[in-house]
Order: sequence, then structure tokens, then C-alpha cells
Amino acid sequence: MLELGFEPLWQSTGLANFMWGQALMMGVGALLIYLAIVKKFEPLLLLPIGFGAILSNIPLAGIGGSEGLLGHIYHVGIETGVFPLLIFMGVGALTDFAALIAMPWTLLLGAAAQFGIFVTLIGALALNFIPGFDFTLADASAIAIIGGADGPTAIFLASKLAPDLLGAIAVAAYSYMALVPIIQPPIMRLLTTDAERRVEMQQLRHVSKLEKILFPFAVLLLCVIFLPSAAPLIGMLTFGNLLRESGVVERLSHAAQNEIINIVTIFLGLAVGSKLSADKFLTLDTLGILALGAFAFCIGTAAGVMMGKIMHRVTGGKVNPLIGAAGVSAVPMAARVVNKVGLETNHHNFLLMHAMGPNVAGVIGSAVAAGVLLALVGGQ
Amino acid sequence: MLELGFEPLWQSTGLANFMWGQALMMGVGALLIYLAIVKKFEPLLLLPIGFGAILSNIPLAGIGGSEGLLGHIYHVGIETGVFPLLIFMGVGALTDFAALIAMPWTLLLGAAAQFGIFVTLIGALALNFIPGFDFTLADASAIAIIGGADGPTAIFLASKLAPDLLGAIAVAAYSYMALVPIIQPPIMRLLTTDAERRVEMQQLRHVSKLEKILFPFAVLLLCVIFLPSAAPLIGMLTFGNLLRESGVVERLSHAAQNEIINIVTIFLGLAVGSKLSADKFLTLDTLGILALGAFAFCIGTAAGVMMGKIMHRVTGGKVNPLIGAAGVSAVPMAARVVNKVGLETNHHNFLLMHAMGPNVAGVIGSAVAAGVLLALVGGQ
Amino acid sequence: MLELGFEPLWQSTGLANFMWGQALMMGVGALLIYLAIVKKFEPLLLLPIGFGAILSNIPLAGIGGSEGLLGHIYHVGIETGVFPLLIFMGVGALTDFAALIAMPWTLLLGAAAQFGIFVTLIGALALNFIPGFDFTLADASAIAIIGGADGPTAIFLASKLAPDLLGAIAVAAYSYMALVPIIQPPIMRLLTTDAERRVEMQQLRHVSKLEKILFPFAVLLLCVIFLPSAAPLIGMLTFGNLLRESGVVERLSHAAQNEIINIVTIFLGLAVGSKLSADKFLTLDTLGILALGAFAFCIGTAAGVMMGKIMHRVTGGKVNPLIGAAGVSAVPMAARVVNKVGLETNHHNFLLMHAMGPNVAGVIGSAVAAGVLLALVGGQ
Amino acid sequence: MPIEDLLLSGINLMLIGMGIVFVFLFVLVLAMKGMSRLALAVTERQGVAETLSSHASVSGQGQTGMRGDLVAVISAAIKQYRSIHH
Amino acid sequence: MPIEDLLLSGINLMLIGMGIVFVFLFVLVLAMKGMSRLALAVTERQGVAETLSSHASVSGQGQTGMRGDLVAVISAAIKQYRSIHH
Amino acid sequence: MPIEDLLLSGINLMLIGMGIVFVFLFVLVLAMKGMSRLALAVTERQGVAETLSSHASVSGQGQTGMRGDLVAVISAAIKQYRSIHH
Ligand code: NA
Ligand code: NA
Ligand code: NA
Repeated sequence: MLELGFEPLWQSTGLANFMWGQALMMGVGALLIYLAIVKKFEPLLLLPIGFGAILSNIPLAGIGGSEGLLGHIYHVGIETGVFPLLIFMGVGALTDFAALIAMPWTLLLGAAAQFGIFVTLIGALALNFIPGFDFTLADASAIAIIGGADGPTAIFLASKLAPDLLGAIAVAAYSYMALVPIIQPPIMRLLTTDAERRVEMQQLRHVSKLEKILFPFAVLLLCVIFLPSAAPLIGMLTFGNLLRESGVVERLSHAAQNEIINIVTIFLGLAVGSKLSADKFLTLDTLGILALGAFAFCIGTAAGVMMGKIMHRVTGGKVNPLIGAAGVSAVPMAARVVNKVGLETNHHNFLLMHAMGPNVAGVIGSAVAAGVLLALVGGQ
Repeated sequence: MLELGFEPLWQSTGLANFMWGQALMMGVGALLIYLAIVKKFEPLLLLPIGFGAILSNIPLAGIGGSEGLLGHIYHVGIETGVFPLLIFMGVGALTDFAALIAMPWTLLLGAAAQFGIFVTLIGALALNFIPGFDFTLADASAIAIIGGADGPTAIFLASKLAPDLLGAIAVAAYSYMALVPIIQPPIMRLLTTDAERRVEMQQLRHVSKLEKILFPFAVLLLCVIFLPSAAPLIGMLTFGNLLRESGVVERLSHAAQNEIINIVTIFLGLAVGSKLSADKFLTLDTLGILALGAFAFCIGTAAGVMMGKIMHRVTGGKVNPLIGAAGVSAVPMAARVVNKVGLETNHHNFLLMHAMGPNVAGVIGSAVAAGVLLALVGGQ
Repeated sequence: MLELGFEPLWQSTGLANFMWGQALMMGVGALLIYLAIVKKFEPLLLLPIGFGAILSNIPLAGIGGSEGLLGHIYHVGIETGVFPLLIFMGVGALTDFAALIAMPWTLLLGAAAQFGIFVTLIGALALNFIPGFDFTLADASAIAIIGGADGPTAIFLASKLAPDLLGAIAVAAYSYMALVPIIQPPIMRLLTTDAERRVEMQQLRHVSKLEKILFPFAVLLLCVIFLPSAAPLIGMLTFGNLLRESGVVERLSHAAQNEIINIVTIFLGLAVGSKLSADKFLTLDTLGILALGAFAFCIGTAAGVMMGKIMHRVTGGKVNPLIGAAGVSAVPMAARVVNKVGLETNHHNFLLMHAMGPNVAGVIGSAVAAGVLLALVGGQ
Repeated sequence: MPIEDLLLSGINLMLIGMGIVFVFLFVLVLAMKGMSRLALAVTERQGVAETLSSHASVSGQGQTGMRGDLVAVISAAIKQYRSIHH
Repeated sequence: MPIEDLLLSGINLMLIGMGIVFVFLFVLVLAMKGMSRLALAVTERQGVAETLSSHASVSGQGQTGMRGDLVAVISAAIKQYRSIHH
Repeated sequence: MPIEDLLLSGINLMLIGMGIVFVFLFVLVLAMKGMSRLALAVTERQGVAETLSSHASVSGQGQTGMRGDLVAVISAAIKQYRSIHH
């Protein structure tokens, strides 16, 4: 017979089983939701992540546990790497690479901006000199990829190299992507002269349908030859883009751009949030990761702009160095920032389209960097 | 060499392997489809459930077996509890809680209506006095939740407490929800005076966007503090509602309200139908469950109306007791019934909006009741 | 410390791990994509299949392996048979059987065209006389179903009877379906007289909503009685069609016709492509399968037309024998071909609607044939 | 097994297979003709036809009927089933 | 267990269950009233209201603030947590 | 391993990593230039261009060609492959 009395009942309440860590993590989740709704910080990701953090920290419910809803989703979608790859397919289907195809050399800006990743990697290892930090090479690599300013890439790499840090890394990646309008402009102004920022760039040439169809194959081919470890990311990105550009599979392109990416985004966010547990997140590591993330964005931006200045020289002033800042990706925010800063000095200077080149190049660049880290560190 | 002759062939026909139970269950499936198409009984659920019943009772095919399509779907979506929770997310994304926020006290009507659940629980246990019935406390709890008049909640609880009864419980829950227009009016008329039914309620106040955004957090917070066992249901309901009200994640809100809930509904229905097997469904238990389900709806309706009458007194006649009947949820059917009965006595009395308050309150109420049953009975 | 030097790096490049087979398979994948985009060969399937072939043959990446993305998708969706069945549900939801209901006897044309399947089965076994071929009865059955000219049926059967041949069979099935406009006309002209091709058929009678609703039940009922082994295919086909015709579940019908079939098509194509590995595909078997596939289409077409001629006689010239060619299914391509050939000889003779009858009958016919093969060969 | 036997099995399969395909689809022809006649009859009696066409929300009348049916039919089914098995 | 005990358990469950349901929803009533008052106050101060209504892309001002908040709050949380656990 | 070694590994990673990133993207620049030139040439010859633009359903002509290609190419591939492996 069911035991009378309120004891078992009280034992089943949240209050009786409360722990500080969980309360604080719910606060963190609420903060992320606040940033998403009120400050428009990447709401598509930070809102589900924040809510996932709240749900998975509810005492007794075990929603984030192996038997819970979010645990199931994490196991199926993130441990396997399926979700970030499907998002990458959607990104490919949503991205028009015309600007990049018209200005192939802007790929070098996307390359330079990845400098932020590798400097951050060293920074993360250097943190080990501070007592309390003990990042392995794998941890440092996963943290460094924040500098790629590309959410799915960061989640994909972190899930392979440092699952324990996944929550903090994803939160840092998306938070700083949302902060691009704050982080980049000062650096851009600091490193460029008024004259350089004033440069107007010539209009982009027309890109043919055939070029757009061949482009994904060119990217994939190089990936196959040089860096198979980047193939899952590059492969799904180019597949999505081919669905878009082929023009013969409208139904599938539409599904990749809408149903699939929307559904996966909800589940990805909730599952990432379920990794925001007190014992994993409320650590010194997280502070280090937040600091390193900001650092990574700054270095990446600076490196992109410097490469922009070099191109400015080489091309005899045809290139506006500002567009180098878009090389960190953070599509399309970084490109918009470039356009905004450009307009400050020259009210007739619209750099948006020119910035889209390095912007999407940055996506490929950080996927390549992720491939390198997987190949050299993942094996260890 | 393949054996000649028709023997193996005959052995592979349905006729040679036919059993009465399967034939009858296909009849039940066909009946459910008939009710769905011709009588418009909750067609979104009863049509897939009915078809699932037919498919899973086909001899030899084993579609409902562990290796069959429906078996796979059941294993992935219902054993894990994922499907009902995703439907709840969709319900949250589809529901506007404004009416409830404008009249918070109508929550008490939603509370009272849950009385039907617990009386039915006792009724189910009392049935054990009749030879042939042997319901455990878990069985009785799963049956009682039919009184919650909320499909996903019933399926979620039944899948945890009494998987063997899942089929019958789901069928009863959805059938009686469709029968609300028949079951409720007589009870409502019986328990209320003409004067009470005549009461016109004042128009609802405007509800601000901020209130709508804070509401899901208020509900979730109480759930966390008092009843973590209800967190999966309440959590996904509030998450879906936040996607809707936040206004910053249109894509995700749209996916939750359409793609996800539609896809899951198809699979949920088929999977539930696969539990309609002769040995599980063609039992005395099923008759008991059907009887108890009707009983539960009646008690719930009566309790809601009685609470409505109390409020009528307390507020000095401002409240029309009829809206209490909507507390059983069965959204939005019950609210429509209230409106219909109200119009019978007063042709200018539109109670629909006022009935929506207790109606959605009933959803929360039965989720809370489910949480209590999970906490106190699930553990046993 | 991470070993210095480029050796490990070189070891991680594609070049260092390259194998001829993989390169050739990427070429095959590229060819399929070329056919899909430039020649419009069933692009919805051949484009994802081709890309899946490329991805799964990238050295080191292991995308098609048990831990890779495509490996996961194959395991979840094709080994279980879930994907082809969901596509069949979509086909049912997209198909209007009115033409067939108006001319039930055209089912016999759909029956006759399945002759191609069984002749091909014998052909496949006969190939064993040629050294290098060693097809089992199961292999031969899986190959023969190509003659069904129905993609999901072929994939479903091959995944059960001959997983190793799945890639080649799927490629052959979809390639020849795309080649129907080339393969069929000569045979149709050869077997029919000018007079026969000239026959104009009377307009189809109106089909009531109720008939359309009863039709799926009639088909399913016979399947249950005579051929349970075909129940998964026929069951999902009729379920999808009921969603369409019932008229009470618009949401679900829309989901089956769009979101579900589009999403599944992407995954199905990629997963099938992942079976295009050198050791499985670059074999004599594949050449045999390609040859047998063409053979199957020819025989099926001829058989359909011959049955058409018989009906022409029996009905005293009311039937145009050309519509028999549509019995191979390959919906709706084959019906269009019939219309085209009909117009050649009689510019006022529109046979499209009349050809839709045998066309959809062919879908049922090959599902029945698949059921027979599963029942008699699958058990072995 | 030897190719000859395989071929025999294949021929066997062809005979049985085409046989079933034709029987199945031929019976389906008859079933459909019956179905159409039934549908015509029903439609003429308007009974179902109306309900089908009527998009009005369920009429109490019809349903009280239905609900009786529901319990009645299921009870009948259960009685029959139990009578067979116990 | 004997039916009588089952029934006792059931009655027990009913008392506890309805109790919790009522307490839960009654407290929720209070919470919602408080929430509405809060919302009203906030809205009057326009603070959040504007941000909410403004669909303009994030204003630098607001965000510099925010970013401070973000790090600040999380740091605080971590300090407090660690102070408790170590 | 000691932090110093970690740092050395990190520097090593940076050199190799940035090297690869630049090589990869630089080669991609060349590849894209080549691709664009190819595309231009092809487009001028109109060959593919037409097929691409033509939304008309497949032309028999093109396909008979194609189907030959299909079997031809695959046969060639298989011959080559087998010649290597057996
Ligand atoms: Na990047
Ligand atoms: Na309820
Ligand atoms: Na066919």
C-alpha cells in the first residue's frame, strides 16, 4: 500500500533536492535567453541553448540524462556529429558564393583570419602556467576553433576533441559572433588609415550559373586531395550548395534551407544547452574559454585587416582593407559591420557585396583549420 | 533448388495464418478510421491510429514487431517519450495563453477539473472487486489520466506506467475528447441554473507582449520548485510557447507549429495503433477503460462547473459557471461547447474567449496531475 | 609533445592514401551528378546518390563507414527499410488513383508488365553460365525488381535480399527510369500497327470521393488476404493515399507530400550513394546488372503492349494498345511517353489520362511482385 | 546449387509469381467494380455522402449514435473474441 | 496487495494529488498577478519595452553593456559556486 | 606532458596549420580561376549552356548519347579497376 504522509512527496520536490550549482546554471540559461530576446544575440541558437540549460538542470527530472529527452537528442545528434553537419548542409544551401567566385583572391583574407584560431590555441596552452588551468592539446584546439566564428564548425570539433567543454565553447562562439559589431570596429579603425577606409571597390563581375555549379566541386576536390579530415564539413557544405545551384532539385534545396535546418537548430540548441551543467560549466575553464574567445576574435579580425592592407598595397589601392575583417566569417554579421564602418568614412561606399567574399571564404577557412586540428590532434 | 508446389506459397498467405483476434482488431482499426473520416472524431490522431492498428495486425508481416516499421517508430519515439513531448512543444507553440493571463484565477477551474482524474483512479481500483479485473496502482493511474482530456499527456504517462494499456488508453482519450460535445452539455445544464448560464462576462483586458514572454517562465519556475516530475511535459510546453511569444525565432516557432508537430503526429498515431493487438486490446480491461474514461470526463466536467458556481458566488455573479466545464482541457473543443451552451440561453453571450482561460489551464492542470502520479506511483 | 615534421601530415592527406578504385568511384558519382543536372536524369535521386558516392569514397574520411554520417543514415534508414517505406507513403499521398478506379481492368496491363521482372530473374540466373558471374536466387530477385521501374520498391527489396548489390541496383533502376523515353518508343512502334496506335479512347467517367476513399482499403484488404509479405509496401502506399483522399487530415497529407518525402529523399539518396564503393560496384556484377536492367525494361514494355493488344481485340478496338507500355510504372514518365507516341500517329489523340491507369497499376503490380519474391526467396 | 536447378527455381518462381500477380490484380479488378457499385448505391442513399460533404462540425445526433456504435461494436468484438479463446 | 489497501492508496493519492494541483495552480495565480504587475511597471519605465519593440539590429551601446553583464554575471556565478564547493 | 612541450606542439600546430590553410586556399584561388576560364569557354561553345538553360524535358538525341556514355564510362572504369586488382 502506498505509504501515507508527505515525506516521499517532499522528497520528490525540487526544493528538497536543490543544489546551488543547478540554480546558478538556470540563471545562466535565463541570461542567455535574455540576451537572445532582448539583445538579439543569435536568438536562433542562444534561446534553445538557454532553455536547454534550464531544463537539464532541473533536479530529479533528469531531462539531460541518458534517459531524458535532451540526453536522447544529444546522443543521436551531437555525439554522432549529425546535427552540425546537417546545419552545414543548410548553410551551403542558403549561401550564394557568387561574390567569392567573382573575387577568388579574397580567399586569402579568409585564410589570414584563421590566424586567430592558432594564436588562441597557443594562448590556451599558455594559460596552463596559471594554477587551476590544465588544458590538453585537444582542449586547446577545441577552444581555439571559437576563433573560426562559425557555430557548427565549433560544435562539430568540440564534440570530437573536448565534449566536456562543448557547452562553454558553443556559448562563447555564439555570444562573440553576436558581439562582432562591438569587437571588430575599434580594431578595424585602429589598424587602417582614413585613406584606406575611403577606398571604393569596383563593381563585381557577373558570375555564370555554370561557375556556381562547378564551385562546390572545386572546393570538395581540394579537400579530398589535401585534407580528407575536413571532408565531412566541406562535403556537406558543398552538397547543400550544389542542391541550391544545380537548379534541378528545388524540392530538396527548399527542404535543406528550411525544414531540415530549422528542425535541427531547435534540437541542436536544446542538446548543447543540456551540456551546461554546473560541474562542467561553473569552472575556471569557462572563464578562460570566455577570455580566449574574445582574444581569438580580436586576433582574427586584426589578421584579416592586415592581410587586407597587404592586398591594398599589392593591388595598388584597389582593395579596401576593411573587407579583411569579414574573413573571420560570422556570416553575415561581419560583412554588415564592414559595410557600416566603410560608410562612416565615405557615405557613398557600399562594401557589403565585396565583404561577402572574404566572409564566406572564412567559413571554408575555418572548416579547413578544423580539419587540420582533427587530423593532427584528433588522432592522438 | 526452390521447392515446387503451392504449399510454401499457401503457407505465406494471410488466410492460412489468420486468427480471429487479428481480424477483429482490423475491424476496430477500420471503425476508428470511420469515426475519424465520417464523424470527424479527432481525425489527425484517430486516422493514423486506426491505420496503424490494421497494419500491425496483418498476419506474418510483423509490421508492429521489433523488426517492423511501426515497431521501430514505437521504440524510437514512444518508449523514449520523445514524440508526446515534441507534440507538447508544438501545442505550446500553437497556444495563445493571453486569455489565461488576463484571468489568472481561471487556473482554479483548470485545477478543479482534474478531480475527474483522481476519482477515476479510485474507480479503476474499485473495479478490481469485479472478477476479471486486476488493475495495479500504476495501471489505474495511467487509466485515470484519460480524465485529463489531453492526448499527449495520456500517452506520455501510459508509456511510463502501463505500456500494455497504452493502446486502449490513447483510443479512449481521443475518442472521448471528440465526444465532448455529447458528454458535457447535459451535465452543464443539469448543474447550472438558467440565471447562471445567462451571465455575461466583461471583456478581457489587453495582455502585453512582455507578460506573454514571462508567463512560460512563471509556469516552469513553479514546476521546478514543486514538481520536477512534471518538468518534461511542462518544460516542452513552455519552451514551445516561448518560441512563439519571444518574437525573435520565427523560423523555429513555425517549425514547431507545423513540420515537427505534423510529422510527429503521423508517426505517433501509427505507433500507438501498433499497440492495438488482440491480446492487449480485446480484453475486459479495455471495456473497463472505456467505461472509466467516460466516467472521468463526466466527473471532471462536473467538478469544473461546481468550481465555476463557487466563483460565481465569490465574485458576486461576475463569473459564468459554464466556463468551468472548459477546465478539462480538450482544447479547443470544450471551450467551443461552453460557448454553444451559453448561446442557447442568451443569444448575445459569447463565452469563447473566457472559456479559453480555463481550457488552457486544464492542459497545465493535467500535466501537473501527471507529474504527481509519476512522482508517487512511477517510483514504485 | 606533438611530433614535428610533415610525415604525419603527409600521411593524413588524401594523396598519400589514394586508391584507384576510390578515384574511379568518385568519377562514377560525378557522372551520375552530370546526368542528373545536364541530362535531367531523375535528379531528385541521382544527384544525392552521386554526391553520396563521392563523399563515401574520400580516403580516410570514412563518411560512409559505421561511424560516419552516411553510415549512420544508412543504418537508421535503409537497413531498417524505413526510408523506402516513407517514400512510398509520400508516393501514395501524391498519387490520384482516379484514372485507375475509372478503368479497373487496366490493372491487368500493370500485371502483364511485371513479366519483365520474372524474365529478368531467369536471365540473371542464366548469366551464371558465364564465368565470373555467381548470382544467388536472392541476388537475381533483387536485380529482377529493376524491371518494376519503381525506385523505392527496388531499394526496399534489394536492402532485404542483396544489400551488396543495392548501390548498383538503385543506380540502374533510376537510370533506366530516366531512359524510358529512349527505351520504350521503338518497342511500342514495333509491336503495334498504325491502326492500333490511332485508336482514340472514350473519356473517363467521374470518380466519386467515396470511391477514392474506399480504394486504398480494397487494395490493402487483398494484400492482407493474399500476400502479407507485400504489406509494408502496399500498407504505406495506401496509408499515404488515404491521408490524401480522406480530406480530414490536410496537415498530415501535406507533410507526407512535402516535408517527409523531401527530407527522406535527401537522406535516402546519400545513403544509397554510400554503397557505391569500388569493391562492391566496380565488378562484373554491375555490368550484368546494367545489362539485365535494360533487358527488364524492354521485356516489361513489350509484355504490357502485348496485353494491350489482347484488350484491343477483346474490347472490339476500344483500347489503344500503347497504354499497356505505361504498365511498367516509372510514374509519370511512362504515361507521358505513351501520350507522345500516341500523338505521333494521331494529332488529336491525348492518351495521358488513360495511360495513368496502367501507370499507377504498375506501382501496385511491382509491389505485389516484390511481395512474392520476399515470401518465396526472402525466407531461404 | 547447380545452375540448372537455379534456373528451374527461377522458372518456378516466374510461374508462381506471374500467377499471383495476375490473380491478385484480377481479383482487385472485381473488388473495385464491387466497390464502385457499393459507392454508387451509398451515394444515392445520400447517407454517408452528406456526412462526407458536410464540413459542419459534428452533429450531436450523429455522434450519440456513433458513441453507442463504438462501445457496442467493441463490446461485441471482445465478447466474440473471448468466447473463442476462453 | 489487497484491494482495500489499493483503495486506501488511491484515496491517499487523490488527497495528495488534488492538494498539489490546487496548491500549484493557486501559487501560479499569485505568481501571474505579480508577473503582470512587474510587467506593467517595466513597460511603464519603457526600458525593456523599447528594446522589445525595436526590431532594429542590436545597438552597440546596449551590447557593450550586455557583454560586460555576460562576463560579470558568469564570473560572479562561478565565484559563488566555487566558494561553496571548494 | 610539460607545458613547454605543449607550447612547442602548439607553435608547431600553428605553423603547419596556417601553412595548410594558406596553401589550401591559395590553390583554391588558382582552381577557381581555372574553373572560371573553363566555364567561360564552355559557355561560349554553348554546348552545356543550352542544355542547362533548356528546361524542356530530356531530348531523345542527347540521351541515347548519354546512355551510351553511362555504360561506356562504367565499363571502362571497371576494366581499368579489374586490370589493377586482378
Ligand atoms: Na571562419
Ligand atoms: Na486537462
Ligand atoms: Na512497376
